[in-house]
Amino acid sequence: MSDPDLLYSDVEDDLRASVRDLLADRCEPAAVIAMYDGDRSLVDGLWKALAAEMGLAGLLVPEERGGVGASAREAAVVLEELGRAVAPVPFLTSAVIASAVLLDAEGDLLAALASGERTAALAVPLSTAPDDAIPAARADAGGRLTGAFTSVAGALEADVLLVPAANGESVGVYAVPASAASIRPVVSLDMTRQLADVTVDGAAGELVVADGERAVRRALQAGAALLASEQVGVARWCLDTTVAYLNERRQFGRVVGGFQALKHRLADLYTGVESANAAARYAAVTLATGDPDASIATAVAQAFCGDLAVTAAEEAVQLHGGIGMTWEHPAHLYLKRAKADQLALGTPGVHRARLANLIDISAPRMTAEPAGVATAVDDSHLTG
Amino acid sequence: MSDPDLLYSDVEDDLRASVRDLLADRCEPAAVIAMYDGDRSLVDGLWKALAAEMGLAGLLVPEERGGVGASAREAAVVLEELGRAVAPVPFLTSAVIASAVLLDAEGDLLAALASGERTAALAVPLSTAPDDAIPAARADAGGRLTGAFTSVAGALEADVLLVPAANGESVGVYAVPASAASIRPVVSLDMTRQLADVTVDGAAGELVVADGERAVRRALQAGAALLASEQVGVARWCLDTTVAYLNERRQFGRVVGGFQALKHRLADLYTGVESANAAARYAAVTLATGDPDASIATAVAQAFCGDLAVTAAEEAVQLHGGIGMTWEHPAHLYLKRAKADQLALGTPGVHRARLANLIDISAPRMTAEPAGVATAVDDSHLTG
Amino acid sequence: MTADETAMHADLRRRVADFLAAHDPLTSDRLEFLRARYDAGLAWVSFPDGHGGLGLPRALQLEVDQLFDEAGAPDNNRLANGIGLGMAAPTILAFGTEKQKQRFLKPLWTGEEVWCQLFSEPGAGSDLAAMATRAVRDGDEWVVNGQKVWTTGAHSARFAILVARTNPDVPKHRGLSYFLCDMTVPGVDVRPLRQLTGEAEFNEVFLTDVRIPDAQRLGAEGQGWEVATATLNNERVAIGGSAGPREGGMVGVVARTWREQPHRRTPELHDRLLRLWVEAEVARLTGARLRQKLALGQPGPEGSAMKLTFARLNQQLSGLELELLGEDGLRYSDWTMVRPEVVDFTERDAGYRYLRAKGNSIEGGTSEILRNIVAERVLGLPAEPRVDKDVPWKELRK
Amino acid sequence: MTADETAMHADLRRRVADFLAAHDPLTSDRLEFLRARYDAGLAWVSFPDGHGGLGLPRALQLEVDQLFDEAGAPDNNRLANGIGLGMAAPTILAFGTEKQKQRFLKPLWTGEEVWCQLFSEPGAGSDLAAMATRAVRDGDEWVVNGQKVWTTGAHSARFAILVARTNPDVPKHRGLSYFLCDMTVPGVDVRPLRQLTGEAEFNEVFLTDVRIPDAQRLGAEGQGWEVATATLNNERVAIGGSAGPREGGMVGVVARTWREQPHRRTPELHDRLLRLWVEAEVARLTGARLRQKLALGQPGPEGSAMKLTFARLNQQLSGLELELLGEDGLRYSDWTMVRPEVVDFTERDAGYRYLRAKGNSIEGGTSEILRNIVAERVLGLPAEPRVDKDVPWKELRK
Repeated sequence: MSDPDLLYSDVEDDLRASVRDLLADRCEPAAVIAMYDGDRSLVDGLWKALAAEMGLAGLLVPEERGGVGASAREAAVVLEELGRAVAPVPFLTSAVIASAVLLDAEGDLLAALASGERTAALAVPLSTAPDDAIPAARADAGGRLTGAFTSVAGALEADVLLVPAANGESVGVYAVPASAASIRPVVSLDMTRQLADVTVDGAAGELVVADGERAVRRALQAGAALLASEQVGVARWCLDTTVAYLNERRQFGRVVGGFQALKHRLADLYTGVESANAAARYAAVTLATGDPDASIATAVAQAFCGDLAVTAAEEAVQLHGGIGMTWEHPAHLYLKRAKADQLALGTPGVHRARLANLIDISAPRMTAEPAGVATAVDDSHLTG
Repeated sequence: MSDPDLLYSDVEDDLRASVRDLLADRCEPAAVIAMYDGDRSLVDGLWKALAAEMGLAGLLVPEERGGVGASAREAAVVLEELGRAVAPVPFLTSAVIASAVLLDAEGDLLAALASGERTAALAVPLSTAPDDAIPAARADAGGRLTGAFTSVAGALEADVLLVPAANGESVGVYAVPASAASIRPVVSLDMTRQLADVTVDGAAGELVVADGERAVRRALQAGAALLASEQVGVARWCLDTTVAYLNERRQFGRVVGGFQALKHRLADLYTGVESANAAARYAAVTLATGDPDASIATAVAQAFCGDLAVTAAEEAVQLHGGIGMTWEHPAHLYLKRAKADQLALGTPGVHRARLANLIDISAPRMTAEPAGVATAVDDSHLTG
Repeated sequence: MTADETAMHADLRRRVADFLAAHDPLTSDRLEFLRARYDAGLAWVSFPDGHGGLGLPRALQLEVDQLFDEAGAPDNNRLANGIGLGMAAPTILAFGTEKQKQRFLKPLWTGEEVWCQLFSEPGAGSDLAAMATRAVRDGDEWVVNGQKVWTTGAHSARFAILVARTNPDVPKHRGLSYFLCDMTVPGVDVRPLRQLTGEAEFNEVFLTDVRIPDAQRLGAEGQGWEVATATLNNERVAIGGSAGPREGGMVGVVARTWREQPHRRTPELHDRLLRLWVEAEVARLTGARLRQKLALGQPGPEGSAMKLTFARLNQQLSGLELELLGEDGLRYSDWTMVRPEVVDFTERDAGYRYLRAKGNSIEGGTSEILRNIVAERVLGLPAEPRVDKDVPWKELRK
Repeated sequence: MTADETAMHADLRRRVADFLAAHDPLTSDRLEFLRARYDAGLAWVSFPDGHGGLGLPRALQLEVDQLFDEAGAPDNNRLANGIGLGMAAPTILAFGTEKQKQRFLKPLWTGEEVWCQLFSEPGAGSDLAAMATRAVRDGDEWVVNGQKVWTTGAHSARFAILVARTNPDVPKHRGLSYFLCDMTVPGVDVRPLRQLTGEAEFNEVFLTDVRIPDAQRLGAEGQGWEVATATLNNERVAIGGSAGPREGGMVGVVARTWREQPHRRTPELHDRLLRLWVEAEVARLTGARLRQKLALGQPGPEGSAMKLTFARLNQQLSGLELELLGEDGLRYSDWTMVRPEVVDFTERDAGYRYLRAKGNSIEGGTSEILRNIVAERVLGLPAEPRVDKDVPWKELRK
């Protein structure tokens, strides 16, 4: 078969089941909702169980660097489950993005991340797309960093920050202990991935990647490719939960899910979720195999899955009726995550614009057409 | 009441009833369908009845110029009915557009159009938007014209062509007898407004408007404003006919119109048609009163009604099922008219782009953002 | 305008002028001014003489309100008492006894008594007629038990319009009655109902052995559904009928951001914003046209179509706004639970707007129910097969 | 791939190589070659031995076809006989007697006998089971009367799969039987059915006292609905299951226009095209994933979802193409009534594509019916209330 395998292997199914079981036990909706009121007590224990006990922190790290040596295929499965539970853990920020930054780095920080002993975050705004300008601090000759970064995801959970900083001609990535930086929590649309504003003011950093721009872009690209699987997980929870609710809720003496207009919307949503699943799977597979098609696959997946997850969450809220608008019902967790994910690592519109260059569907040239008079003489018509 | 009156007056209701009655009698679907096989025998008699007998050709022409001296409000009502019947008459091209070109012209051509004695067409492609470059022939010193114009609407029904032509510095509009031009019928998507390619090769033209560009743009603007009412008529036929059919057709032992998914789609379509009606009405009213808001009103109406009529026709075909795909059923006439109308006088996208300038929602500047590294130093954060 | 109409306008303007001459809006006591305006028939001009009105066409109300506003007349608590003014008052007028009208309409209009609505229940949302709150007759009183939800302003309301089941042995639509319920009596327990925005704009209301005098029943026993339907029709007209200035509401907010923050613009967002701008402008015109129809006395279920559009546009615009804001769209103002008095989208941050707008297609009739209404009552398509129509309520599967 | 699978592949490749060595595809007589290929079990490899196959997994078919295509083997009339190959053959295999399989499968596969389908009727479209065409037993024959529509290729077909009502006294699904109908016998009148494109791609077929031997009944008397359902499931897999190369089909046509005619580009059309490009690519991947599932023996109604997407994309892309073409979109190629042998969107003008694509959401199951199927069979939502399920067909209101 020449097509890449877009299904799940038995090993992946097992991984999914383990993650799902753990989340069912230890990541209850009420505890997640409490995060919006500032109670973050859920996070540490849950992340420890996933990262260290289950070994997920090292999933993408090669065995020789202390990791599990699995691939983006497996990481995608984990992200589907984390999305499905809106789990508030720094898997994407530390185990995917920060680890990808460090992939070519010397030193043992990557191994510490892989073991779950330490957790890192890349200090860029969550909204940064892979092709965007990368914000950077200034590094002086002694490796002391000065700069400010807004809306950084994973910083609250991190004990080490990966800070891009300009040192003379290039931009390196520096490791800075979280304790040496000012990390101010931000009231976030998605409190299950709460942001922080990060300032370093002369903090000592260790240069861990010399060619920082390349490493950061690669990491954001990997993050974008795998974020699509999180979005699929979010969307699938929304679909499944809504179908289950509508199969139970009765109005007008009938099961609400039997009303045809709702059935048709759910059929369309199912079609969308299945489509997103295929798109996200392809992005993960191309990332796993180093396929040159990964750039297109990632842009396609982000362009599609970002909107689809929002649609799924919006439909879930709407089709639950009033109950879906309440604080007690978990639907809003998914709406907020889906909307924040849509803005994360580049909006779908940004990814479509990136795609345009990759597939030779170029934008129009923006010459303001002079509204004037054109001479309509076609000499070929004038022979008769 | 400060809002302009968007309803229909009693006089307008009477006008509508007369036009509708005449069309019901003399514009049967089978005869309209026959036009696609080249049988245009319907056109002349029908246009004569409408233009001369009912006096519609002179609706927009002031009384002192030989017309009825009604306004765009009444012309809009006529166009709603013509759209509703996909009537193959040159009302839009002659009584609206050509008449608007001639509004400031000397001579008695306008009066001849108003009486229905003559019928004219402006020689520009039907797709020309009011701000587009206007194609023009070349006029020599003796008023002999040379040039070619493609996809001209109304030329087949016209006995006089209004030809924009460059004469030295400006562009004038010249009247040319149809018999002096080569008018080649074009197989058109909408054969009920069949296009023609027009060539003049040294034909003698009479200069009727010196400032041609201004007159042509004003005429295209009036045409665009009133085309919206035709689109409303098309859409309303589609809605009404589909509702009637679905209230009759039975499948699965039930009236098909009782299936909720279809009910909801028709409710949305009703909402769209009512909206289009308001938009088209406002465009007509602002045109009728010379309101400075007419430019915005026209762009809004075209941006909305062009797509809405297509949606209505597409829904009509779909919801009629197989029968809507057949040549015998008139639904396809409306699909073809709606799609052609969407491309006529500027697509909805073109009108949105025009609108952007009118309402100060400017396009982004198209500087390719350099994907590089930005220094993220915010000194205001560094005081702590 | 006919000669009669012109005379009517002139007469009304004169009455307002006379009233303002006699009651200086800037120096009079607020309540005294409002009570006097009510007594002068200049409150609701379409209401009958003696009940705040003059029996004039509804279309004249706008003009009167404008004249008073321009003169700086005091406000009758319009925003906080929307349910009272928009829904309770016309229902009391239509179905109330003379005594009820005398007792309730005046303090309602002046804003002294704010009203709320006790209709929806957890098990009776779209299927409102399925409500389970019971009212049992006990002499001259009714004893009410049940739970209501989605009650705006219940914590500050003095009275409520309430529908409860008085006869469970007949089909669901026929066993309901409509009451005017004092919110200060024992057994009324109002609890905030927190929403996805973090705020508690609504309440749950638990009713435990609440006693309501039979004199506060509105309409006949068993007529509750009919009365409630009249109330809800007024709600939908209220929600759907307003057509403000161009770029009013959500579209204006997003347009402002677009203009003020050019660095955020992209070609994709540009066309999407233009599309929504066009749709918002068309909705405004459609609303204006609908109001003109209503003024001519052609009311109908068409207001439901407006509400559909309004909800969709608010949702699409607020969703686009977050994409436009990018990084700033990821930040929220405050999740602290508060009980806001007024819902105003334009003064809040974009995240709030996005979340709050989700309610626009649920509150006051879900968009799904409104599409049914348009399809059945405007287009004449068949109703859904009703399996519960002739079954006694108590036998229905809940 | 397991060791067994590897061996199976190797064996199959060897068989093909041996066959090609024995029958030079470039010099052999076309029909002889095809018949020999059938006899060698290399026609449908998943069919049983003796019926053109080897009883192998369906997933291997693609590989065999590729090997033959690469070798330049003659075509078995694949395009013109789509209904025969995709729908009639698997149904005959599943429900036919040994005699029927022997008689019909081989000439069907070689393309000597082309098939068409006589299912839909003017009064039985989405509600196919309501069909009214009657078949009355007369000795060893059935006498058939009725009208069928939407028949592709009826004018060139040798046989038809036909469903007709054999018992009007039982509910509609239970009174149907399935026949193999010779299209050359007296009483079969095929008339072109012209479509909105101007062409007559389909036919109406009028059946007047057409006699069909009982030996050409497929499945039991009264089992027609079950057999027809099997046929239609094959159709939906056939329509929805294909996933060609990137930019295959309609999206490739529009992308080419975009690239070749830069003066037509606008920012608005740019983003719309990119959206549709993304959706088309995602649909391609979804189709590939579905095929992988099917190859693993997880078939199901999911193909319906693919067909929904395919229809929508074709319609949106062809609509956008006309807007992109502007003036040229107003021109059409030819309205002359012809009877095309093959429907190929990409080789035609844009107006044809736009109009023809409207049929994609109607033919082979309307998008509305497909949404029902997805909702009920994939998501497990309740079926529509069925008022006609237990009523004898003859008593139904038509």
